[in-house]
Amino acid sequence: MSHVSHERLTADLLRPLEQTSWRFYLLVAFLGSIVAMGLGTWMYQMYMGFGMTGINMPVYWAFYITNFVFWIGISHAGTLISAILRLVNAGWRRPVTRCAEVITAFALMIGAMFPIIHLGRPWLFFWLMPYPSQRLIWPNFRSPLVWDFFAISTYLTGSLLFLFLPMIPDFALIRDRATGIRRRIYGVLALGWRGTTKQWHRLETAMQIMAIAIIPVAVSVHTIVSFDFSMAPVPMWHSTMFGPYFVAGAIFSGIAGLIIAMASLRKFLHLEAYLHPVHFENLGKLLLMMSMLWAYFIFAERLTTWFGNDTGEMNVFYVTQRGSFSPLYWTMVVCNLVIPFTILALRWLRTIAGCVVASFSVCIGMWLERFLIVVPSLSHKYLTYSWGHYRPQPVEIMITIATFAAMTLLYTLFSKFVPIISIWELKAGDHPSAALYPAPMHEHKLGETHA
Amino acid sequence: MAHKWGMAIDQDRCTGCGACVTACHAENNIPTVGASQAARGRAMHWIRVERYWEGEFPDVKLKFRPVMCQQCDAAPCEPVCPTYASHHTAEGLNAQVYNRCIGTRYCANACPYNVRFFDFFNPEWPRPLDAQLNPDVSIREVGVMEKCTFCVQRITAGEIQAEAEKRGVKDGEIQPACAQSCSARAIVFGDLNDPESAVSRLARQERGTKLLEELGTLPKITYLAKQTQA
Amino acid sequence: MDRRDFIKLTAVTGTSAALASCGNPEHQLIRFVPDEDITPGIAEWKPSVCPICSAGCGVNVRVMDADVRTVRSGQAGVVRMNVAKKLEGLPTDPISRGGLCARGQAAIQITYHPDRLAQPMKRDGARGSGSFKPISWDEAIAELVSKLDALDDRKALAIVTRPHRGNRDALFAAFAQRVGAPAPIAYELFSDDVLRHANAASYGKAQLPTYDLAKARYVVSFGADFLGTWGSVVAQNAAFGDMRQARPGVRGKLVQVESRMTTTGASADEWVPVKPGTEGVLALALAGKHDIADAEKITGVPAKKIERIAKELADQKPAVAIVGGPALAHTNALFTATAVNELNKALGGELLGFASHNAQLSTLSAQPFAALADAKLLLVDEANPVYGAPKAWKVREALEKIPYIASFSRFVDDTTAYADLILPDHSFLESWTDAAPESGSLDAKPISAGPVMKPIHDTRATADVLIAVAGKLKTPVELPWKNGEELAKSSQPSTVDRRQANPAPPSAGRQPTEWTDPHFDGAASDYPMHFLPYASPAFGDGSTAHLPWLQELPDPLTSAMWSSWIEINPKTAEQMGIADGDLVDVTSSQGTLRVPAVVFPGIAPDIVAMPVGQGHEHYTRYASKRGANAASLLAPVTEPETGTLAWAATRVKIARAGDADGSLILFAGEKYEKPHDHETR
Amino acid sequence: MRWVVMAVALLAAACGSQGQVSDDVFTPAHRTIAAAARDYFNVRPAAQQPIPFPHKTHLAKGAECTDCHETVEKGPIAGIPSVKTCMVCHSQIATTKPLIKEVTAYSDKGIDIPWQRVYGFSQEAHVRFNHAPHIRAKVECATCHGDLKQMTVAERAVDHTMGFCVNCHRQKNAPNDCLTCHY
Repeated sequence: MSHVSHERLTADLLRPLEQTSWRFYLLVAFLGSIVAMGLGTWMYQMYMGFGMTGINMPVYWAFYITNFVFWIGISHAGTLISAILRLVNAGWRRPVTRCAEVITAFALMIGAMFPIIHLGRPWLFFWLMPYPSQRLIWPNFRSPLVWDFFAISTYLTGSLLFLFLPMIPDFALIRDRATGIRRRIYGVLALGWRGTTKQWHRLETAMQIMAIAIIPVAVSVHTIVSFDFSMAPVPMWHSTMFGPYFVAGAIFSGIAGLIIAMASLRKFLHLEAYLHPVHFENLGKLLLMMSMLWAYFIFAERLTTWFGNDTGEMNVFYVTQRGSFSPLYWTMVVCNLVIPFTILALRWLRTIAGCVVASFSVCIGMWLERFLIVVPSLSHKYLTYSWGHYRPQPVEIMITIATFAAMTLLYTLFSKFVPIISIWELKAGDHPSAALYPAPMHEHKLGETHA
Repeated sequence: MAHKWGMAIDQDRCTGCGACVTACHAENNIPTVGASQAARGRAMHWIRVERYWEGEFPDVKLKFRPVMCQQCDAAPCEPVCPTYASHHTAEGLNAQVYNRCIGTRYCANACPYNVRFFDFFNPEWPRPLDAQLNPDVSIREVGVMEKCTFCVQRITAGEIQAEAEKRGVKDGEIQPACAQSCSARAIVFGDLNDPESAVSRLARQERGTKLLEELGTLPKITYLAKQTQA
Repeated sequence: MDRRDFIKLTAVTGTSAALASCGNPEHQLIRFVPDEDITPGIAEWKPSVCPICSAGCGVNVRVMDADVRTVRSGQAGVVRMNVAKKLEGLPTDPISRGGLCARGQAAIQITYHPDRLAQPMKRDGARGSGSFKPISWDEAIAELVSKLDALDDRKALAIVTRPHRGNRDALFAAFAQRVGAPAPIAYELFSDDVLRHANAASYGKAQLPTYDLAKARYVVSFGADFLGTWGSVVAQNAAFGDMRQARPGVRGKLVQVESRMTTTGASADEWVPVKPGTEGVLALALAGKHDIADAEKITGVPAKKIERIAKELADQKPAVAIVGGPALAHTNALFTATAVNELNKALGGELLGFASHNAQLSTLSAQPFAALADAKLLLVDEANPVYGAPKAWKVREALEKIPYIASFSRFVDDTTAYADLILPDHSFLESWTDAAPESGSLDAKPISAGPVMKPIHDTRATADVLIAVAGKLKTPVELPWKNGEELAKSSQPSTVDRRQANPAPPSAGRQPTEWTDPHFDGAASDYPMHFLPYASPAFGDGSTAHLPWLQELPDPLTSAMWSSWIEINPKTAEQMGIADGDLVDVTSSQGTLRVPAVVFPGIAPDIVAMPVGQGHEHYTRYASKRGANAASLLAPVTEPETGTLAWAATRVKIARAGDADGSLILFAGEKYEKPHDHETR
Repeated sequence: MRWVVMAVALLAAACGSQGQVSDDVFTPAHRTIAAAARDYFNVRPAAQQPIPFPHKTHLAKGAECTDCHETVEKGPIAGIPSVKTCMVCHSQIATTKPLIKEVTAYSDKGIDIPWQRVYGFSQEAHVRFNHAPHIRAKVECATCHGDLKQMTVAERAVDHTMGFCVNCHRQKNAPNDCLTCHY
């Protein structure tokens, strides 16, 4: 069975760092301008007034909060998945983990922007942080929004660490190959890595700890995000299942995001030799499982609402099920269940292309799901006289688009400056530190071409 | 003894005339947002007179219900505010502190009564309309949440006056603009801690109900149901 | 005015009005020394009189200091002055008893209206264009005087006013009389003169009655929206509240008989829809003076119901019947009014009385504005006939022909737009004012009040202007009063019985209690629907449409703001495929209006109703060219004997004209409290 | 990171060309970016008085604060005296002094002296301060306004921060709820 030599491996994976094509600059320029437009739009919104959005009485949360939940959801791709895969030591994870963890870091940063963008007075956002002032006022620790603040900052720190640790040996590798300023920068990042056994030990231990620590954090983060809704006595919000429902949804959309990211890496960075159909197939199976889990949750939610027949909740139920929101609702069902299920349940469709199609559909579906959680409930609260409706306005749409551009931009830049696949982990099999691993059941060897 | 300001609204007296709405605008510097904003669901009425149709022609009935901030004792808007801009005072009012508000609008989502209003733009008064503005009430700027305050400026003024005269506040001495303006006397305001106050007596009537009582928000406004008579 | 017309910084907000040197122009303007003693931040309360309707509520004005832009000797600056801040009912006033309606409270915006005329104006554009240029008071008065002197025959001087405004009526009547002009034409769209005539016949009092509702156990109201727009609303609301809940164990019952549900109908215990114009028959039937079976045929009210109500009326004394509004806007109005008076007599009528107030009747003529045809000079005061009179009366055309028109209006409205000269009046808060309440309370007395604040513009009290003009004529004429203060204080009641001006006493010949069919304009075949215009709760006859608070005040029944609309029965709407907001063409013999529809459960399938108040050509930035004018559809049908306009006697046809265009702005989201109750599960 | 975003936002906003809000309209919006930034960072230039009013001199001559700031006991606002108040005395006293001549000139023109406020809260602070109760509570003027006996032109001797108010309210156990001042 064929085997990629370490030299070729290193060369392949460092190629993006060492040579730059005009396409790269073009892409960065394009994405950069969109992101710039997004920032400009936000400033315009601050300048003219929050009324530039489509927000109104009583729909006080809409696009921005939808995006917030969506991106925090996407962020669960990485850390959680890679952490789990690390702990169960699934060998096929190795080329996957880093792409995943990067998604987490960036998606979190973008998601965390939205609570600020959606503020009426963003320039005072720092009042969410506890800091001593002569006013002797602290944030209201009873408020889920303050919980969000802590949860997200913790998760961000954690996932950045979790991302950074396994990069150290690779930084060292680049350092050793590079010269001049690059050498110095990567030198700093490599934190004086020499690859001594002691250092390997420390690294592995640290990663084990982080892997274990990050999972409860990840779970708690999206649970707390769900608390933003379930803590308010709003019909169809005030639900005990929102925690697990949101976490499941997060992982669901997370995996979808990961698949899309990996596919594009594979294509644009020519990593066919490292990201194999089997990776997509495995992730596809995960996605299928999550899709069914999601379906279970939405079914449970809808059934209990309908059975409970509470007037307030039924108003929202009807408006989503067959009222003005029903087109969006059924699109969501199709995107989140029908399409991914049919594609992923059939082996002959569970190809890379198939997985990507399914993933795109899931991303759309999950965005809609968040929108359908936020808006219909707010526009149809208890007193029917005060019902309202919501139409997104250009500023919101522009800023939403910009965040997707931002994600792609950050990802592009990252893969430009850091090997997007962990070189040393691929080599790990033959690495001195391999002893540290329990023997994997079926280690899928590099270069093996899978049917 | 600390006051506990409360209100009773007699739906059997209310004729839906809307005097209270205008009175509130006049007293509390509530801006008129104009047709284009009103069309986008941004008209500000701290108090609104809800009307609900019942039945079909010719057996039609109609119900009026003035709704403003219910000044709940277990207010959903309070715990969710990250900055304490919305909080409970010693006298049981749901305070909305504009200068502390950063505009998360979470309070408005949590409020089951939809009585909280957001300043989507800076308000504008073509001169000299601004000469009418009440100097005892803040002019709220863009990005903050606002709502019925039970005319806290009148409450404060009344309490300061009473204190200056070294006496307690008399029942009926303090009246929010809506109660004052109501010619049918459908709105009665007073101290719920004083069992003999007009509002306490009304609140004890068997016609009395609380709006969305089942949500356990413990509103301080009692609605006296419209009586029916064949 | 869309707020996005302005570029505004909101990245960080809050003007430091309190702080100097914050770049706020407030501080670049010079400050004039105030002419009055000011205690900043302390409120004073001063009495005044509400000018909005003829009810004449006494109001309590909160006066406090504020900075006001002004110009002194050509220099722009600010001056701190004591200004009105809020209007409340005057607790000691027998009518308002401390309460005040929405329109009354919004009246304060008249004073501070951004489009209020700040000085005399002279026309500098085409008539009706509404373009004027400022001139000085001396020029203005001189010009009017010269025009008056130029008249070879004073009979060619016409005066158009609004009736029932206390001494202001006396002022214009006296002016007309002393300069030898015909008596002023006092016109209002929603006139109660039929009732005054009927009362003159039934009670010898040509006056609106005062109902002691607080004592009533049973009230039947025929068309009168006495809790919303008809009569002394504030007083009637107060009395109604007491009738309902002020007496332990006793709760008065209200039965509302009308064709379209009003706020009064909404507050009633029983709502009885009738065929338009047949209220009188029902009244007679209830009085036992008309065969009930026949009454059922005519009115469409089930005989059983009539019997029951008649019985309840007999049992639950004291009871009273009220009539007004659309019930008295038909060709058989005098019959209806008299019939209800008969019913009241049958009921004992101890709850019906008349305030100590002399009768006044408006012009009686099937064509009140006929006189304008040969007028050479016209004075207009607080009347807006171009807006409020049926097209067929050709007021607009008449105005175009009159060589010279002077108006005392504070705003450029539809009629004032035709004026050559505008002599803007003070606002009621800036001048002496008075009222002679005709009804509402038996202890109502004529009241007057002085100015509560100094004028903020270069305006003048119309009384002073008229007195000055009269004195400056070639052959000076003296009015009974030296100035506006004397006029307001003058005890001589506002009782110009204009019947001698235009004699047409209610004919005693025909027995007015005989049932006569109402006549409608437009054949039922071409115009299948009854058209029911009604006084808007916010704008009345349209005179307060320029006040932003009232424009944004949700209509009590439809929750509409900033809009005009037509109300259609749900079944009819369904048949025609009309939903809320869809555009509808409403066509009468007089023309067509395109208005958004409101599907309205409280109206009969063969009736459409439309509020009067919007649709002004000119009426400040808030009301100009907004919505449609219901009055423009009215046919010139009048009650034959009193000559008052039968404004509910027009038939129309309606057709769906298009999808919603956003011109209907509703505050409410839903009509029903439990919209899904009909869901079967 | 968020700080950076904010800084960028403010900067960019500050660079943007700034149309003035029409002066025919009263609005709490800042008229200029600069004003907005000053308010945000609580920068308050010291008041520049048209005439160096010598509090010292007047107090030395035995005048009381309340002689000129006469409404302070009655109501919420102490009030900057109108030139009328000055003329009560200075129509006779020291009429020949150059500064008094300036004052007289203002009075003759019927124009008030454009005093600039030394104290006062920004609109965004939403403070509803009432002097009278504080006077009744025997709070010395100097507690909040410094010892004017030592000042000619009044300067902001005491910074009226919320901390300053709250501390005093705590010590005197006066009401400390937000609604005491903010509504």
